Amino acid sequence: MLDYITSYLSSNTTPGQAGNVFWALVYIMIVFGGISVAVMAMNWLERKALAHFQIRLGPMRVGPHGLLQPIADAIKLMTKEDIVPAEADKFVFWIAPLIILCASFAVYIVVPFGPTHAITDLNIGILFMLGVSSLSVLGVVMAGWASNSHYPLIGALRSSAQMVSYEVAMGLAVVSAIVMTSLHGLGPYGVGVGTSGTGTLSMIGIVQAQQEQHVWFLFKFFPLGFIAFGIFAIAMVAETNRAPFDLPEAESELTAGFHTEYSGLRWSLFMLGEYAAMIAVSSIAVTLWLGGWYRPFPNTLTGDTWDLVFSLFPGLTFLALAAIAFVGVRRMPKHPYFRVQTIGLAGFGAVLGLIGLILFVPPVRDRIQDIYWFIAKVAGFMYLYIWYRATFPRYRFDQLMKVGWKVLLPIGIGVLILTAILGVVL
Amino acid sequence: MTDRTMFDLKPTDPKPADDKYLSHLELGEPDKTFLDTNELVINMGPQHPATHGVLRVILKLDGEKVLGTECVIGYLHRGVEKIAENRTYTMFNPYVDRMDYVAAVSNGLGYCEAVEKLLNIEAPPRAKYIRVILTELNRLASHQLWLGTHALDIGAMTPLFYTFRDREEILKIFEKYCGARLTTHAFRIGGCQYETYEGFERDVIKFLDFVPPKIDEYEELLTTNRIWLERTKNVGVISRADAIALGVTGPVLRASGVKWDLRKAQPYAAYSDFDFEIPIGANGDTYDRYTVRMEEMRQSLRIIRQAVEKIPEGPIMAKVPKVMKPPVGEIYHSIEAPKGELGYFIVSDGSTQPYRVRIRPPSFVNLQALDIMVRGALVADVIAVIGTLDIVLGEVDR
Amino acid sequence: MEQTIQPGMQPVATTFFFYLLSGLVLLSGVFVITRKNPVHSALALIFGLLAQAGLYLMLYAPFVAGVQIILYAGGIMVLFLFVIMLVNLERSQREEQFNKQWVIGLVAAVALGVLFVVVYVKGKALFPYRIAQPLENSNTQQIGVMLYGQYMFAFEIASLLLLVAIIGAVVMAKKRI
Amino acid sequence: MAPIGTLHYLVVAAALFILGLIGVLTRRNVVIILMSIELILNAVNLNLVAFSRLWGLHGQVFAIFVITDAAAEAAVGLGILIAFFRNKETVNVDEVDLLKW
Repeated sequence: MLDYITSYLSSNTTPGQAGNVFWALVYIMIVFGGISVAVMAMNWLERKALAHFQIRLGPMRVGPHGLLQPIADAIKLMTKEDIVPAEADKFVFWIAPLIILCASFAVYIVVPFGPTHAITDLNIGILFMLGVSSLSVLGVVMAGWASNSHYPLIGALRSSAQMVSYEVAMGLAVVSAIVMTSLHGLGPYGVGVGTSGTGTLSMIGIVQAQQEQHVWFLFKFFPLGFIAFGIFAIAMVAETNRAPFDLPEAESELTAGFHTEYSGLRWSLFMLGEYAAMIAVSSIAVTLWLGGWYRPFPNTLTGDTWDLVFSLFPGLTFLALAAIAFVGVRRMPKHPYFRVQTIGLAGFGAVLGLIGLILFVPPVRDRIQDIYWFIAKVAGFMYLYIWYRATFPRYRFDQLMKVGWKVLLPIGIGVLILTAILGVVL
Repeated sequence: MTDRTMFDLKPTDPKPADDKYLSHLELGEPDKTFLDTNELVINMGPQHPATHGVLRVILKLDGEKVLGTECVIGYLHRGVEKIAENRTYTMFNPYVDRMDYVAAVSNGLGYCEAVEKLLNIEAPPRAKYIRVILTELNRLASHQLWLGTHALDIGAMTPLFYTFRDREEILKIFEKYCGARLTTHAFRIGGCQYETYEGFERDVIKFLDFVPPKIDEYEELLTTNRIWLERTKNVGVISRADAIALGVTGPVLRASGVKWDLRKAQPYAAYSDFDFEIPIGANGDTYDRYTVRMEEMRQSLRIIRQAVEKIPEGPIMAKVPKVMKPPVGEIYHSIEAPKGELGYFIVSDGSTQPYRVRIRPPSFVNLQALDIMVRGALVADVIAVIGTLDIVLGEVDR
Repeated sequence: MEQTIQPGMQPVATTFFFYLLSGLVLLSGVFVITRKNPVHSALALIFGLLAQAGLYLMLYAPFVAGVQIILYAGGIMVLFLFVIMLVNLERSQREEQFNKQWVIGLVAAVALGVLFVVVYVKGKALFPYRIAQPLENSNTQQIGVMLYGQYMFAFEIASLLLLVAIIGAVVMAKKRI
Repeated sequence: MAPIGTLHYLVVAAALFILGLIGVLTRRNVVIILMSIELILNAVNLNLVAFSRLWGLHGQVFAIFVITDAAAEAAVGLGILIAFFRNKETVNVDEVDLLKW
């Protein structure tokens, strides 16, 4: 048994591929726990960042700088009364949030945080991701229908139309990236069929293809890769129902859209699903166009020195966060009332600093590299989501459809055709 | 979900007698639609985040398309006009502040001037100038609040906080001047009760220098934003003729291209002394109303600056009898409130209390235009149009 | 073929998952045809189709499984919407759900079932317990090569079929074109 | 328990096919009949994929074609359904008793 556990450590594949159930379960727990924590952190960060965009302070009361706010919210939501409308279809009403949650969490099975840091590497990776993430629309429609109320129904119908339409543009953008994987420098995933020129759908394979072609697909066939990425970046915002495409839950029109009738824990499941889906689609974008887990310039800035420099980033990031926390401690009012908060913030900073120091230890440093760069890239997208939300007004429904079908779709087809032509010609 | 609810109405069905609201709806034969399924009748409000208070709009929808609307008002009715009949002229003055609570100063100005006209007295010039300054500041505050909520309705969250930040400066001046921020009760019949405080001019000038960059900031966020343009251009269009026919006033009328502003047309207070433009729009759509109001903010600043520079010295209160007993008669006096023409029709029977007060609130009249503006538009446009009409339910319901 | 590359995913607890998934498939099939509320039928259908995607994965056909998920998510979505739009639930709850020939239908179906069983029992030799293990790692690539090689013509015909279906659906559904 | 072979899958497919058949023959609601047809097509797919384990990938390719076909069929079927619903306000098959309207 112990052998079974330790034998995986020396392998260089994902636990799913190695067929190691124990490590696969461990990875699943780590990833799902990590995502849950990330959603909570995102919750706090969004409220703080949005507040600062809007010259407010955001949560300040629960814990130093509101750090404990997500936990307080979670407790509040869990203890809140769970109202089921009398005329609702109880079973469908009950199961809808679960479907959304499952759909958005199942996607992480194939997200590659590193060459071996994924639960598994499916041969149909990206197809699986798109398919499973699109299942969440079912939950939305079911929630809207089961509430047996007008606003949720309109929200659900809007949402389904929106998600189905933007999936098309999204799919085209993804296909143009997949076409790029097939072009040259075939890795282990490209060969083996006897015919060269087949690409890969595997998430790990896509990242490796970028490594072998020495370019992020964002910059490949400039500006084609860039346009495809742009289409995806727009479509993914629409796909996750975030501003400026947040029509299904357009607050000012439909009160809260499909989850108007939900409350308490079930409502929090919707939120959990939404944020998890945001992180998931950002992971797709990072994997397909931004070189996945690779650090910037893995091919030009080579050598031990550069490796060392880049491997210091994770630790430095945490030290910087710790420094910010300590600046916050300095700026805390010197008043007995704030003593607990000051100590708490100092402790938090100390923990961050400690993590930062641990990340400098060479074995940890080398193992954490991939994950760090992946998460850093995803975090950039998360910031963009908040930025959009603070900046843009909301589209109207017909305009949204117009953008999806009349702008993104033709451009997507054009980019796909041009990519294929360039791939053959070059 | 195609179940019949009490609001579902098919065009061929006999109208249910018990539904007194829908029976007014004269929608005619709706267009035959894609599926010819039942129309959806939904109830927007009175507890809805975007109806600016307690407006209830019954929407008859074909999918997302609006076939007709019916406004149901009165949820905030406090009987202001009836109260007036049991109060003396002075006692009624604070009540008018509670109508358009975001532009309380304008309400007070209109009422005071109306009663002054009835009593045949005139406020001294200094009082008139103070009135102009405060009213224009109030117009600015009202427009800022409108902009924030309107943008929020359309989905842009951020301008709300910017406008509230800057509106705060105005409210501070009000607070310093008369002690209240919202329901100011700033003016009295015959002038002003309070002399300006020490440093009033300085505060106002400081504000005048402070706010133009802020207005540019709002415009930066919205005016050229593509989504904002798409959401507001050609939305809620009301033609010049329709606007005049419906009695729409204020920025809504001016955006349709009618150069009608009571400050120029029949100058009251000290407005004839100042030099300012009346911005007008061309298409009468939501975007024009937006630009008109933005420009009005700048013009207000211009007026305030002139007023502060030219403010005369002198008394602030005319000679007013202790017990006001206006001669028998009636008077109609209207001013250009931020939202449009605010008129007071007062009938006096010679006693200390008015025999009848009728108020013509701009929001109430402008709200009539909602149906014309949103027919055939989408649900989201209803929100945008309610926002752009800049209604205050306290004033609609009185 | 390429045994040198990677061993491929080894399924675990095959028997358990087979019975679980096929049980789900059949149970949801029963729900689809017996539920009074069509929304519940559609819901059951989704679960059945997803479980079937699981069965495809067990049969080393990941690409078909992926296509199943991605297409049916959208397809059933549409069914859902149609149910919501077209079916008056209150009325349909009161209505008779089965038509008058249900006895005949049942008999015919059971007869067919018996036929299947007979064929399977008699023709056991046709279906050996052999498990040829196609390379799961490059399944997608192989299918791609086949689709664009050997089955090129069929592929083009299929795309034409879809085009015809789109036009046909629009022509029939839209009143004024 | 015997190892899971092709026959097991075939039995599941047969059962699914029969369920679909019963649905098509006995239900009145067109939407549910369409769903039953989906069940039948899926039974066929399961057969094809199961066989592809024995005789190469052709079965899987064919399964993909069947899925395409199912999509086309659903689109046209629902189109007819809408045209029908518009005239009769019902989706029950046994009320389709006119050849023209």
